[in-house]
Amino acid sequence: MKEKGWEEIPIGGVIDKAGSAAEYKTGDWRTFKPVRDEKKCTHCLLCWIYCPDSSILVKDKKMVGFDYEHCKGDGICAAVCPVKCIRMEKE
Amino acid sequence: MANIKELSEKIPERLGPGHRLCAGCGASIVVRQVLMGTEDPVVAVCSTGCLEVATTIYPYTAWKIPFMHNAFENAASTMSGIETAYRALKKKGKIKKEIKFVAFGGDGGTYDIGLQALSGALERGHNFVYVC
Amino acid sequence: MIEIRWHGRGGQGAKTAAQFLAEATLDTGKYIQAFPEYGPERAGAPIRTYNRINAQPINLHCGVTNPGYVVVIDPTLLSPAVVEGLSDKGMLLVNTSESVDSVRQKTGFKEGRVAIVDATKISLDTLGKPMPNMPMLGALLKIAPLVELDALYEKIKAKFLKKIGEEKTKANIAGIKRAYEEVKIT
Amino acid sequence: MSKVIALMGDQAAAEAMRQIEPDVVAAYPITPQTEIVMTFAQFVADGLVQTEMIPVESEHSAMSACVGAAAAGARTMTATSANGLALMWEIVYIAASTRLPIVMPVVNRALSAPINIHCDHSDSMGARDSGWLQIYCENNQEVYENIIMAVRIAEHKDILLPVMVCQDGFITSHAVEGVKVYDDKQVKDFIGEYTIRHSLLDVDNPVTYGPLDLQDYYFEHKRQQSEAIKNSLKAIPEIFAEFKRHFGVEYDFIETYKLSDAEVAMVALSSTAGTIKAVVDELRAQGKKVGLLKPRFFRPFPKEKIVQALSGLKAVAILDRSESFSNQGGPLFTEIRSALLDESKKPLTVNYIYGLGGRDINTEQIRSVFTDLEKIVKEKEVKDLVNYLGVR
Repeated sequence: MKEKGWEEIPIGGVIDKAGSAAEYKTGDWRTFKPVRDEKKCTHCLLCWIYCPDSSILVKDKKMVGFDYEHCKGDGICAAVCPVKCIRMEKE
Repeated sequence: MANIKELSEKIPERLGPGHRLCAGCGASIVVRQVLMGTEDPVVAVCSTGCLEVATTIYPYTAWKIPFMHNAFENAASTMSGIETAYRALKKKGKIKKEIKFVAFGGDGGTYDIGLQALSGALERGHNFVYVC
Repeated sequence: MIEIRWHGRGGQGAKTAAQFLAEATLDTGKYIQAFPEYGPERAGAPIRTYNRINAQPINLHCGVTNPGYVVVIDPTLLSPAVVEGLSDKGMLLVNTSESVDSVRQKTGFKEGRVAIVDATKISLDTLGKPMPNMPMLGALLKIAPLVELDALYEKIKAKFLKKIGEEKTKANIAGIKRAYEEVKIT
Repeated sequence: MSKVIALMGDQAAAEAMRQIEPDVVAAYPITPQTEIVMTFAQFVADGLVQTEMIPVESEHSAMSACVGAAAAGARTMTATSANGLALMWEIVYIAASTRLPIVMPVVNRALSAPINIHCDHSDSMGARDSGWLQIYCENNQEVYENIIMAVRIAEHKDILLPVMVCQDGFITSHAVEGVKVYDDKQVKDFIGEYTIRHSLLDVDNPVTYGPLDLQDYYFEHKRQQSEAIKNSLKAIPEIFAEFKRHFGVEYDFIETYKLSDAEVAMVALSSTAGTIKAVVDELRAQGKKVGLLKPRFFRPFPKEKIVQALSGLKAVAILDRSESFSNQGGPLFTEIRSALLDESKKPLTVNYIYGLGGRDINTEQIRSVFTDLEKIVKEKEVKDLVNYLGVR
């Protein structure tokens, strides 16, 4: 992103775009990435509630995948999965 | 009380991705889960620390709710001001919504350098949740 | 410009008297100041408070060093220090049961005019307690007719009625009136 | 209808606050500011204002709560003195940098140590680089009027900076003077409603306040602050003009007194300016061409007005009621001297540090400064740049 000049940004250090950090991709911090065996998944959503990077994608109460643009590969999802349907693969 | 599946529908994501906490950091897990505690809109305050600096590196913020960081030792007094402003403006009819308030402090910001501000806020009986 | 210095003890109401004087004279269209000399002193300690009254706006914001009037609310404070800066053209007003000679002797104020009144006795008679400040204000208005007594009474009623009730307000006014009548001027 | 009532400087401040009726006041009492908080708290208790008051446990929390309340969109005020301002320090900067229009009466008092409760300007002068605007008041009338004006100044869209309204501890704060108080409605009409661009309570448009601002943006935010200070020099006269339309009273960044044909002059802030006026009158009656310059604002620093007022004079004594320990004189002196540097018709300038810890400055001392100025004019030379007036 091109850095803006002082006349172009809100005053007082206010950030007026909520959740704008999503534009910053932390996905490239990863050395291991989570991969899910869909068949085994029970959609308990423990992975979702424990993910520190809000990178578990949920639709209609179902786990539908990973946000690889932001997932840092910490492996928490794999660790908390009660049915071990998530494994960490080398990038 | 909702179960996890219900929460995933009822509660909007309040701390989004793209923050720069360490991979696997517990702070953002705690914040996400605490903020799932109400369906009402929430305003959050945070004392200086990892959580604050990693979630709000200008020009980005991971917070999807109104958020303020003031200084290290004053999350409780900052929130006292916000919560009081809310009561004042509600009394005048300028704000109609029911809003909840949560302050996050680290150990230092809470029971070390921030103990006095927290003690004062508790003694005055402001209506907010303080998480350490 | 009239400059007045009040000497009293903390808790005796010197500051209140000076404020009443200022407020009552303000209503006559005059420009006024009333300011105490603050220290860490508490009840019983000697304190000074000041008035400036003028027909023109008062720009001065320094202490009063050459008062035209000195009012001593507590007789035990009498010493040469109370007449410091008071010229022979000025007047010394003292709450005392003693004589003018005794006042002159204790203060060394030989030439100027001295007025005396037993304000402690008056306050004991009227209020039932030694609060000589308001009687001293009455006595001062006799020697320095800055404002009509009735105007002062109105001020006092406005301030006191709610705070201390009708009876005590009337007692204060009676004390002022008596001191106004009883003050002896040389 | 306005009316003249007897008020102490602190009460005049509280009276202005009553009429402004801020949404939130968070304050901690400290001598000699106490009567402001005390009087205003009574107004709250008596139901005369709808203000929500936060009786904080320290000044640090007072300013912290003000920052929170202001960011939440509340019109916010506090008040302090000396050590209280010092304890706020960290958050004083944050309030200005976050661009929150908080108005804070400051009752000037010496900073410890040794501890002293009386007037000097060390407290607010120390905060001169904090990004706050600073107004200095000569008397209780100015205290009252400046606080009312400060609300509009702070909230002006081109400024959005907090404002300190300073008065001299005890000298005016505890002195009763007649103050012309305007009608409540008149004041309310003048200050108007407050709306904030980004409110923390606007949950539908969430914003983040107080982010981590690194090498890539911090400087830009500071540049914005400098611009706001520059803007204030243009925007404040609009408010002066509006104040005059509303109340018939004329204000400016500076006040000059018998200066137009003067040969020498003194420069002083706050109540001392009044005492100097009395001496100027006295010396004028003796045919001496003396005058006074009273800066009303120290931030923004009204450079052009000051230079215009002083250039052409032969010698000027600038009085500082605070030390900056620079060996170059107090803050008022160094800034005015620097402002005059490029002027071709600049006067000789000399500094007097005076009145520290409430030491009375009387007419005799002021006369002595005018005598010194005569000598400087005669000898065309300033022997001692920095002088201490009234010290043993």
